[in-house]
Amino acid sequence: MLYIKMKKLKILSNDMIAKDVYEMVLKGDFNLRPGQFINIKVSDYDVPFLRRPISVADVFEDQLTIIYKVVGKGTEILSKKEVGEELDCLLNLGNGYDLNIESKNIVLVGGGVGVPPLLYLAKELKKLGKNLTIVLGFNSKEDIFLEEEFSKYGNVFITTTDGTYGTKGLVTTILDKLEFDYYMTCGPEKMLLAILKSYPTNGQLSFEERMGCGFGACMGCSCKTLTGYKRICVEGPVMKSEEVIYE
Amino acid sequence: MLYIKMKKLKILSNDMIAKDVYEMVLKGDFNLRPGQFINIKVSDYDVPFLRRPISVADVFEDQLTIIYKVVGKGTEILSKKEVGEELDCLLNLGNGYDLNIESKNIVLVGGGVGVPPLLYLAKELKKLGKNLTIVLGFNSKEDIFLEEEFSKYGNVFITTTDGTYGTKGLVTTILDKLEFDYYMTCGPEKMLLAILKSYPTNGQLSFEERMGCGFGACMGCSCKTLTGYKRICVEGPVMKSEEVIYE
Amino acid sequence: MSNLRVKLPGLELDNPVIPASGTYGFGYEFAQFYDINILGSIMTKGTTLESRFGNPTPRIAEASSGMLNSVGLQNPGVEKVVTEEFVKLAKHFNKKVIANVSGSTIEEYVETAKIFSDSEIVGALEVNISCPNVKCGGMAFGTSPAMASEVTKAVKKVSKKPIYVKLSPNVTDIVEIAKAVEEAGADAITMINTLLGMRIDLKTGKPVLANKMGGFSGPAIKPVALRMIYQVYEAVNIPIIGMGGIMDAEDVLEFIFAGATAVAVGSANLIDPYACKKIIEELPLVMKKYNIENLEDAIGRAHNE
Amino acid sequence: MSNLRVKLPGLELDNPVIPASGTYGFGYEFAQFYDINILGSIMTKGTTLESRFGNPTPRIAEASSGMLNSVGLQNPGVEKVVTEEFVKLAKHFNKKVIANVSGSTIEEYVETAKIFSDSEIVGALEVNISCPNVKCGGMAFGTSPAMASEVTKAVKKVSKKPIYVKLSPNVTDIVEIAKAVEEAGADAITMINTLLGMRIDLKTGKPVLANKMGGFSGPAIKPVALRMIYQVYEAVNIPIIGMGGIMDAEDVLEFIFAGATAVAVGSANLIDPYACKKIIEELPLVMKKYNIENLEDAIGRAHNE
Ligand SMILES: Cc1cc2nc3c(=O)[nH]c(=O)nc-3n(C[C@H](O)[C@H](O)[C@H](O)COP(=O)(O)OP(=O)(O)OC[C@H]3O[C@@H](n4cnc5c(N)ncnc54)[C@H](O)[C@@H]3O)c2cc1C
Ligand SMILES: Cc1cc2nc3c(=O)[nH]c(=O)nc-3n(C[C@H](O)[C@H](O)[C@H](O)COP(=O)(O)OP(=O)(O)OC[C@H]3O[C@@H](n4cnc5c(N)ncnc54)[C@H](O)[C@@H]3O)c2cc1C
Ligand SMILES: Cc1cc2nc3c(=O)[nH]c(=O)nc-3n(C[C@H](O)[C@H](O)[C@H](O)COP(=O)(O)O)c2cc1C
Ligand SMILES: Cc1cc2nc3c(=O)[nH]c(=O)nc-3n(C[C@H](O)[C@H](O)[C@H](O)COP(=O)(O)O)c2cc1C
Ligand code: FES
Ligand code: FES
Repeated sequence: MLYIKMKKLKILSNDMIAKDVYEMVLKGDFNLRPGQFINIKVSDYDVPFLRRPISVADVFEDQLTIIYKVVGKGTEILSKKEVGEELDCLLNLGNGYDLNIESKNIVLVGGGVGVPPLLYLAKELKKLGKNLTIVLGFNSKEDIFLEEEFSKYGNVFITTTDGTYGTKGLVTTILDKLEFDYYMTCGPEKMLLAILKSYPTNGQLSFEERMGCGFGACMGCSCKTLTGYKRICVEGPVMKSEEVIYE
Repeated sequence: MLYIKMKKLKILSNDMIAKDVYEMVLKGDFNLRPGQFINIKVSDYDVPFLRRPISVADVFEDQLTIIYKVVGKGTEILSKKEVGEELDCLLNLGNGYDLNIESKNIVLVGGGVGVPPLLYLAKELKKLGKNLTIVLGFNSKEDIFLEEEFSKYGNVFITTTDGTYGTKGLVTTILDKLEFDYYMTCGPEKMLLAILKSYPTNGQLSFEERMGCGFGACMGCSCKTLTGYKRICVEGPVMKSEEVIYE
Repeated sequence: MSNLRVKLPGLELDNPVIPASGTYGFGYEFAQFYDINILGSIMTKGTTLESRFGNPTPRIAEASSGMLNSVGLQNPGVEKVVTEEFVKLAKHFNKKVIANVSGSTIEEYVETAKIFSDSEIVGALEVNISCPNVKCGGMAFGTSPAMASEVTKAVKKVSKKPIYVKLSPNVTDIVEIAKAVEEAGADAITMINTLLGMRIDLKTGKPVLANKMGGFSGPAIKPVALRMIYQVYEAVNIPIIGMGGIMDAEDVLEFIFAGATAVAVGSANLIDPYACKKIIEELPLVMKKYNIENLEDAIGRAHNE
Repeated sequence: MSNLRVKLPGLELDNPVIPASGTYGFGYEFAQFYDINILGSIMTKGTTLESRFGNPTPRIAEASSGMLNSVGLQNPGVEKVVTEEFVKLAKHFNKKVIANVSGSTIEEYVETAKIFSDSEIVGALEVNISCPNVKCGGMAFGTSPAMASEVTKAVKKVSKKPIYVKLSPNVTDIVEIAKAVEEAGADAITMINTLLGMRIDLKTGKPVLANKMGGFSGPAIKPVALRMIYQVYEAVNIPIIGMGGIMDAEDVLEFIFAGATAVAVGSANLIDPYACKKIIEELPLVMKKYNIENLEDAIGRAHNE
């Protein structure tokens, strides 16, 4: 944990890439692993009070990409930030995915705004010589993003709930037809639990929780696991499928 | 009262003109009389919560000048606003000075950040053919502003508390040596009351009070006068010397 | 089309938005900003039997996401309110108002209520047993179930109009007070009045307010208001008019979900004279966003299992 | 040179700034950000006799200028705190801590206090009779003078260290409670704990917190904290450690003026892990700005005539 940093990062770009979804590139130096997140103070005032946790979508040299969906006041303020402004960030938070795995054939499963962290993950896994299949689930055609970027790293399957693009249905519709040794996933809790139910072992799942601090101080994000109490922000957000308690 | 407006005004300039004192020029259309004020929301958030009342220092065509001193968080935020930004303002507040007076020889007395509203007042009184003498009091040399601008309209006397410029002492030091028929003044309450004590008639004094709304809704700024209860923000800020209760 | 209508004892409102007492004067001054007939109703400035100046100034202080006031019921007395202020208001407003009744003694509440309840424009009385800014009476009545009950009974006996009792949040157990006033005959509850707060001026080393303490309002108090409304909704059967920090239409919905039948907007009017108008205009859009057709169906939604 | 030293029963502090219980874990995790020996002391996470997981998640909600939590005293139990957490902390911190004691029954408070008061690193106990997030006990003790007195007496009897009693702001009359704990033997008072609040999620129509209600903290509650400290300062003779919304050094001074001898910084640590460090560094500058040489001289300044 000795690597958490608080820094002001300059905004290099901030553009809409799908309905209500923005991609922001930040400049700085960091030491981020796939699956980690940053915690952003979106205003200089006491409103909004808390920071906003957003996963790292990609890192390239001194550039950090995040992809976020506007769902409330905090992300709305973020979407209006202009290039050149500085953003107050807590960096290098969370455990990130464990890349030290033996399996060769890995499927990455993302749902909605759980998709972004898988991009950086895909890049790093590819470097390690893994074979990747990528399954991305969205609500509708207009919500889709990153399809092309992922195609660099493996076969991409897209599902939409309303069937306006790709396969109609949920990610599990595809998943059940694929062969793989190991999975890594990020997305809404319902999706994670559905996957866990079918695949209780050989996976890593990234969870979300409402956070107070994001760095372990407040116990706001605790969860029970088979290996004890864990804080999503420190011992998570990524959990091994074997330790998650299915509720 | 039917002329109060809420508008976003564009900032044309915002420069420091003395120690901690800023001059800001705003663009818009308005209908402001000398002694009136505007009430500014300095942030888009609920912090700072209340608007900040600032007097009109000058109006020229579609440009409005305010001069303010940084004394706390609100004015500090204001001082950091950049040219081109828009400012949410309630306009045309307060009664303003009554210019419909017979006296010819008028002295204007300003203290500290009570000085600015007298500039617009001087301009308008000059138009009406009055003879003006201007007495401005500051703490120290570094606090002085507008001296040159006022000299267009009459003889200017400056006092400083510490004697670093002009006459050492308070505005009353000068005032007692001048001949005049009528006075108009704005400044700290102590100064106003000192003047009132020596000159209980033939004057107009502009008062400050902590305000909730600035347009008459909250009763936050009430004061007792010899002619009944008045709201500084509607029936004031300017009071006739004859109606003020000396406490 | 979304349906914004809600019913209160003695009043049917076109929409649930009412300016809160003390933040809207006697209403007519806001007619310069917009047509005030768009409002659900108006809660008029706290009124006492005799004219009052209120407390010395400074009466206003600021806080993070809120403000403090110690105005202390400045008003011209109930007679003048009825014969002058309400007459001016009636020129701009053709609905019924909710007249806020205050006092230092039970007799004063009773006398004031009598006069108000004879006034044509008054649809209901709001009995303010929670003003933190008056020495005797005021909040004291609102912090003891016995006294709250006594005032309520006394006013109920003389009033020809429904009475809404306004509760103070400065209590250990709001439910106990709410039940007491319901049992004593209150037709509705309005809540919350301001929290008792204080700010100190570092320059002078003294409290900012001349009166030292004052009533704390604005978005900062919203979580306390919501919690108390939620608690009271589960304990009483009379409707609640909710308030405390409402700034926009989403806030209105949050109060309705907590259990409010209608809402009052206070401090927001002071920052933005158009606040109520904006909220009324946004409300149908926000209802749409959350799939609500009839606002009445959403009352107390947060209590559903 | 400004003098920041202040005295509390059993503790002499280099400066008045203490991280508040529950917002600083057991302290050692902040050692990655700065040398935590700069702190006046540390109030450690609320501890119970047995290990607790606390409440279900979501445990955090947001509000204007503040936050709500319903963590509910997650902690590994007093034995483990003493033998593991304090050992880790002692590697980074060479001052005494103030150990926060919680419980559901008087016996639990007593047993926990006993164990803590034998621990070398503990300089004083903070008896938390005000946690809004536990079903039985917790806040209930802090809302009745009789129960507050009873807990205080029981803990005082067994503790070898001074005891500071932490008051709940969710009461009608804070002075009454403060006097009761003073009389029962409290060596100091710490206040305020969180206000009980609630937020509702419009999307789900349910309270944001799984536990429905939670403790409301942050700058939004500052005026309530200041008011209560001001009131209690006039009524008791034991020192007060003030807290509730402190974000910067000017806030610290405001609490000292209101009557606090030392202060605790809570939610600010969660937004900015360097908050305490920044405040400690700014404090001498702010003291200079307001012409204060000895911080002790400024305690209660707002009460001077
Ligand atoms: C570890 C982690 C990584 C995340 N990564 C991403 C990402 O890469 N892209 C993305 O779009 N979103 C991501 N989220 C979700 C994102 O944090 C929320 O959408 C965001 O905080 C909402 O803020 P808001 O002010 O717009 O919404 P509001 O609803 O106004 O927020 C109110 C409060 O609720 C919290 N909150 C609301 N929704 C969530 C949520 N889903 N999860 C956690 N807290 C929430 C906010 O942080 C805030 O404290 C992540 C969340 C976590 C915990
Ligand atoms: C009618 C009127 C006209 C004014 N004109 C000018 C002007 O032309 N130039 C100028 O520099 N100042 C003027 N002031 C004073 C100015 O409003 C305050 O200096 C300013 O509000 C301070 O805000 P702050 O956030 O920087 O200070 P803070 O101390 O942080 O403000 C906290 C609160 O106190 C109020 N407040 C603080 N000081 C004063 C004060 N002296 N008078 C009224 N409210 C105060 C603020 O509005 C705010 O609500 C005027 C005040 C009034 C009432
Ligand atoms: C300036 C001011 C004056 C008030 N005067 C009264 C009053 O006379 N009678 C009353 O019942 N409530 C009064 N209140 C309380 C409000 O009606 C309302 O209950 C409270 O402000 C909470 O709502 P808000 O947060 O939206 O302001 C006053 C509030 C303010 C800010
Ligand atoms: C996340 C969180 C956890 C808390 N846990 C405790 C606790 O365990 N024991 C306790 O006495 N107070 C606890 N508190 C209350 C704080 O110590 C403090 O009294 C309160 O938050 C007000 O200060 P603030 O506004 O600076 O946060 C907690 C507060 C927060 C925000
Ligand atoms: S969010 Fe504070 S411990 Fe995880
Ligand atoms: S400031 Fe509200 S009435 Fe004057």
